[in-house]
Amino acid sequence: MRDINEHTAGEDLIIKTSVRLMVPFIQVFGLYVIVHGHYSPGGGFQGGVILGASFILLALAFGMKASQEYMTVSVNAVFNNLGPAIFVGVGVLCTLFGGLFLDYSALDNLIPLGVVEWRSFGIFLVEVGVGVAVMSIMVLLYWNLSSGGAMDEGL
Amino acid sequence: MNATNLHLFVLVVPLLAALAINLLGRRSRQWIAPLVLGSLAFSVFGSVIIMARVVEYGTLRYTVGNWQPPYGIELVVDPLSALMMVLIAVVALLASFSSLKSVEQELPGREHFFFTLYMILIVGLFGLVLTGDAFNLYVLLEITSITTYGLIAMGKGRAALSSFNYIIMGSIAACFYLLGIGYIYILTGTLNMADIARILPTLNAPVATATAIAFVLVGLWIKMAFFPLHSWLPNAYSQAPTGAGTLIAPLMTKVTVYLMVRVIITMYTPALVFTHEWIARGVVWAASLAIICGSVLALGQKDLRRMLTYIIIAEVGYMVGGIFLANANGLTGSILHIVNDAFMTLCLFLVVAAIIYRQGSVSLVSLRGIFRRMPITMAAFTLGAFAMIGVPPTCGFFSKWYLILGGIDGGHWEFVVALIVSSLINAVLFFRIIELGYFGSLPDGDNQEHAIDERREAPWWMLSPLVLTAVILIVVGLSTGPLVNNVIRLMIPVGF
Amino acid sequence: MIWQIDLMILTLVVVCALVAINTKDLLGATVIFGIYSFLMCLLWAEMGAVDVAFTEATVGAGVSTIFFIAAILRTTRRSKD
Amino acid sequence: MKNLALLATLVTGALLLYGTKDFPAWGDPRDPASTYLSPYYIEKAIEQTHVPNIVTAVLGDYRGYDTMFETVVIYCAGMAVLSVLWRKKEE
Amino acid sequence: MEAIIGEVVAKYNYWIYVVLMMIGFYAMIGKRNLVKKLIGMNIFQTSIILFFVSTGVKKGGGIPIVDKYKALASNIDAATIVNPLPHVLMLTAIVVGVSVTGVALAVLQRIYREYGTLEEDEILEKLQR
Amino acid sequence: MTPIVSIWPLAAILVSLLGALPIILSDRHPNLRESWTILIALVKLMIVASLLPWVLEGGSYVFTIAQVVPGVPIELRVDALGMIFALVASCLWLFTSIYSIGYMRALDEHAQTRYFASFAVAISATIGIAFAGNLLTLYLFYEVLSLSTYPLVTHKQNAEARTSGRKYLTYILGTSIGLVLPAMLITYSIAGTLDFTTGGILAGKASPEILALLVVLFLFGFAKAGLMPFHGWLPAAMVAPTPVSSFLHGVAVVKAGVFAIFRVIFHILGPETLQSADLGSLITYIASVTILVASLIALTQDSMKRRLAYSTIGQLAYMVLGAGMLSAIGMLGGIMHLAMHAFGKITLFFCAGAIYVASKKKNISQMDGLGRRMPITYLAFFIGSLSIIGMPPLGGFISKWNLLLGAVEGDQLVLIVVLLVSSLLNAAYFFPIVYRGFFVPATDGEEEGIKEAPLFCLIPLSVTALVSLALFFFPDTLLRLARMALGS
Repeated sequence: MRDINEHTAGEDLIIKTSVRLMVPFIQVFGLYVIVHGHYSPGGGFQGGVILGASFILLALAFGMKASQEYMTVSVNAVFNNLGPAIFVGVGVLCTLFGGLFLDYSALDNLIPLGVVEWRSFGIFLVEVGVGVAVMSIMVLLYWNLSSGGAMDEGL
Repeated sequence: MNATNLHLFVLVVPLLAALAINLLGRRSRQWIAPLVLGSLAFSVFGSVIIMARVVEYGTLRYTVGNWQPPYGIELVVDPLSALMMVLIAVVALLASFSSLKSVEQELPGREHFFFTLYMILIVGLFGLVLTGDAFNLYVLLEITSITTYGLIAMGKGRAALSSFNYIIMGSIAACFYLLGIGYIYILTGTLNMADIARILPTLNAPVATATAIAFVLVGLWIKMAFFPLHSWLPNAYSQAPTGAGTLIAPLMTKVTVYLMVRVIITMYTPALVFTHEWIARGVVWAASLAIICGSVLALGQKDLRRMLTYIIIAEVGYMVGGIFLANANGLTGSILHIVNDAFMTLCLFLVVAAIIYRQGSVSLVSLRGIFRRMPITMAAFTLGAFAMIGVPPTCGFFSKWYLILGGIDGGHWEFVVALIVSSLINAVLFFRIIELGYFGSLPDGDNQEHAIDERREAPWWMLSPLVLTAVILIVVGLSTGPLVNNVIRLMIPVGF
Repeated sequence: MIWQIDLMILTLVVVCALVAINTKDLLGATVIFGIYSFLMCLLWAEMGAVDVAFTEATVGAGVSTIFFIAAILRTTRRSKD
Repeated sequence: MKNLALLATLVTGALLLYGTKDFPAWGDPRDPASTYLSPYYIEKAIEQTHVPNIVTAVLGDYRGYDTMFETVVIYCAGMAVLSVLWRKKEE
Repeated sequence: MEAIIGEVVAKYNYWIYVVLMMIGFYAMIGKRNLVKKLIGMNIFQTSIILFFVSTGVKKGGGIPIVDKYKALASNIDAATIVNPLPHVLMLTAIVVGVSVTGVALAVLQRIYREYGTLEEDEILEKLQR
Repeated sequence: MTPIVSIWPLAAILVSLLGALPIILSDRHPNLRESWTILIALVKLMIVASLLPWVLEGGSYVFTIAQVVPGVPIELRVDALGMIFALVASCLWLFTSIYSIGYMRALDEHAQTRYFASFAVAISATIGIAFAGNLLTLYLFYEVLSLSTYPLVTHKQNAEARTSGRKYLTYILGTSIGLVLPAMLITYSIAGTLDFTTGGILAGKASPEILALLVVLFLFGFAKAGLMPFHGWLPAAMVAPTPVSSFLHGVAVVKAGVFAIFRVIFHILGPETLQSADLGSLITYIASVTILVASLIALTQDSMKRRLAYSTIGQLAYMVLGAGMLSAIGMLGGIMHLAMHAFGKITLFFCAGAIYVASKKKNISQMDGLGRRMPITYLAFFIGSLSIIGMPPLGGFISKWNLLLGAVEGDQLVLIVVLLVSSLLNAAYFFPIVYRGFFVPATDGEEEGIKEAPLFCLIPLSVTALVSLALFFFPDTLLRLARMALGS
């Protein structure tokens, strides 16, 4: 059962190299999906999952410790909370500027961009929040599930 | 802060607090208590104001994102949901005092996780009572479920297994609910509850409507552990960490019952749900069975906490039965019992928490002579027990009053008998414990060992909410009249 | 929408579901479940639900399967039914 | 036990199928689901939000409250897993 | 007979969804292996998602992404585009599903740590002892 | 006359309820604690007495505590019937408090604080029952009384006390929840109110079958009245310390049951309604059986307190019998007996306690020759027993005479026989005690050291004996109240 876990560094060069090559592209694609959610399929969730998957791929190929050099546990913790906080924060901000909760058009009072444009931009802001949350949580879930909660060794 | 957004802030503040607890609590435990208590105090304050406003001006409707319903999601604060908000806020605040202490003892190092989940559970409960959208309800139901899974699984030993069973049952429940909503959606094309209530009676689709109602109700019944579907509850509630139990036990089933009331009254309209008299009659029979079985099963338990969980099952029978009596008194009784049972359960679970904090166990054997060691705790326990039995003027009596009256009005004598029998069984259950605690470890009746049991009350941190809850039991009981006239009466649909 | 393809995918989906819950090797079951998710995602894409399909592709067939595999490798592949 | 499960499954399935009796035919553009809310979204979403992907518009704005809680669900899952699997670090 | 066949053909995907739902439901309550229960749960959820997505389908409808400028210039005919609302709902449902799965898998590991097995009957046996 | 809204009825209840607090707080200082007890008893008696004049003039006081159920607030109402009970209870509480001090100290009992505190709560509940303005309020205080007496019954904390406590609760709680509660709700469901109204609230609203059901439910439901077969708790409860037995199980608790039955018959079901449904005989037969059987059992008891307990059961049934006659004179006799029996029986119990304190003897067969050592106690006992039997010139005669008149007036031969036979039986189980005390010489020399009980015990029992005597000569106030209670 544990034979898969016992990979040591340097054994599977092809995987490592290809992962190293792919991960940046995956990440860019993830960002693209988040940002381009307005115009094509995708959005915060999908992009977040893709971003998270890139880190999971790193962890799979190089071990958990290595992946935690790209995103440390404490940074991950901050991201965990930052994501929902962005979403809720945008909502609260709307109420502070005289609108109802999550009524992005109210933010026009903050920076006048135009009511409809603010709606569009508000959706974007919110999607970023979702993306951050989903990415970090997916990584967190993987770390925990694959290490039984210790978050030190991977599969 | 804009006053119209207040009820949203009741929900958002604990949510932000949850995030803050997670972030700051990691660094130092010092942050947790002020954040939890502060945000919940705000919620209590806010919900009381909302309650006052609703009673004065009538139902508040709020459209999130300023999109008119049914296009956007609507939040509806009618007297019933305002009442539930106050209930949740008060119970959560009282429970959190005790939880802070017991979590410190039971789950050192995991306090910030615990309280993050704890606060989000409260947020989810607030959301559930506020929302006027059927799908939003599903999402919030899942929030409360997931947090509850997590909280329960944090317990020791068998807790993980109980939690897993709960996950399976909870998922089935949620899926059933979602299926029912799907059927409703395909028939009406809308998800707004008021809208559904408007459209549904005009449709000519009896079978699909009935299926939808059935699935939503069965989903909720699983969630509230209505009798034949109750098997997950006793293990889950009795093995959860003590701090989680004090919050989950009083609120989860009660809020689910509230949802059932909401679904029946404002989504499906009573006319549709109670079309077939034999169905309502069957549910009342099932409820009577639930009451009797819950009580009898409670008799067989050797642990106070487990015993209480079975009593919860019986109490669910009270409430479901009361609603399906399909008359004004029954419905009033059910809604009143939601409030009363929440406080009664809170009181008893706070007692459990206090005892566990001091002696680690609430098995009946370990309760011998407890009156001498923890007199104040046990005085509160006695009050809670009286409320459960239904001794006036504690609140438990008055909801039972309405329920029995509803049973008499509707000619449901089986329900009346079940209620009375369960009161009697409750009396046996609780006096067994009171007797144990009172007579102590003196099998042969000599009283020489008085001095050995020294007094060891739980810390004030746990004791004061307990005493307060015990007082609330009587206060709520005595204010039944205003409660019914100003709040619950307004919710009884016409034609009842 | 071409109903032949539609029907074929639907049949395959049912077959995958049946195989997934009846495979004795949990790892195998999980992989088949991944295939099931992917077929589902095709189905939805074909029904015009591109966003749902995209999400299912990333979440259901991707991350969810990885979680399953991670958990199974931490525990056991054995299953009696 | 297995028979009971099978029975429950069959009953549920039969009930669900029976319930579809009253449904409009599949894919009918005139069924209530497609004529009540969705035209509003399809016709107004772009005008009101300038987002061509209607799903994103509805997700992020019209039903943004749902989406917020969806994020919270994910967040809860993360925290729940963390707390459930947590063990002391000295292992 | 004709009517029945007509009915079946018109709603065949509801049949499929019910069949999938039954498979999932059976796995959840009938299977003894905990992972199998979870797989069943996921199948159940996807079947519901399939059901919802089906409700949004319009014969000959396009995907709910349109050209912004064309849309602003002239009104879109709602009948040519599939219903986006179920898609939105199901995005949420998928996320909820994966969250529950994640938590369940974590709990599963705790159970394995405790009992060394994932078979329900073996666990119960251990509890008896 | 319109009722006066006044807080004094509530004050009468609260004074002892809140009084329990200083009693608990002065746990460590027995003298202070007992001073509190006496003080509270005095204040309470004064409050109750201050309400008397206005009631005698035909007025009443009301006070609404809380609106709980539509049409049924938690409400206090002081009327003539309630006044009788409240007067008797608060008056006797004072004596009992004094007696308790003597008794408890002489025996050096444990947990005295709990004892006095529970006692205070119990008396509050008793006054609450007396002043209850409707059935719900009465039920409320009835339950409080049941629960607050539980610690008193199980005071000894041994196995016997435990069993008795269990029995006590089973009977009292079981019947009140199982029988009274549904009966009350059925009544409410029919009448829409539970207010005590002269002539009843069910007139013309309920069918005879429902009425019969209600009669049975109420009669047995108020098991504190000890009607057979729900009498078993009373002999069992005699394990309690004697002051408890005397006050609670001679006066407050049992009379609360009878009082509740009175209330139900007079003010809920209504005598006329019952008469027209011909249910009076049902009540009288149940009562008659209880009278005879209880008296016969009393004859066979050797334990002093148990004999008194069975005597109480019999006497309680007299009161129910009076009410069940449904004629003015019979009901008058019932109400009068409630007061007269209270003074007589408490004297007997006080004496039993005094004998126990002085000699540690519980059984009648051991009490030979004690009368010569304790003449005052035995004299008081003699007076009390005469009053219970119904001999002139004692209070009991008045009530029994009225009962007999009622039976004669109603041409109910059976009842006349029952009354006469049971009086003979009463005499048969009381006189031997007195006879043994005075005329049978002590068997051995162990009586040497015995002398009268402490003054704290002796004074109350003498006073109550004298009151029994006095009530024969000055029954006017009571009679007037009783007549007013009957609305004539």
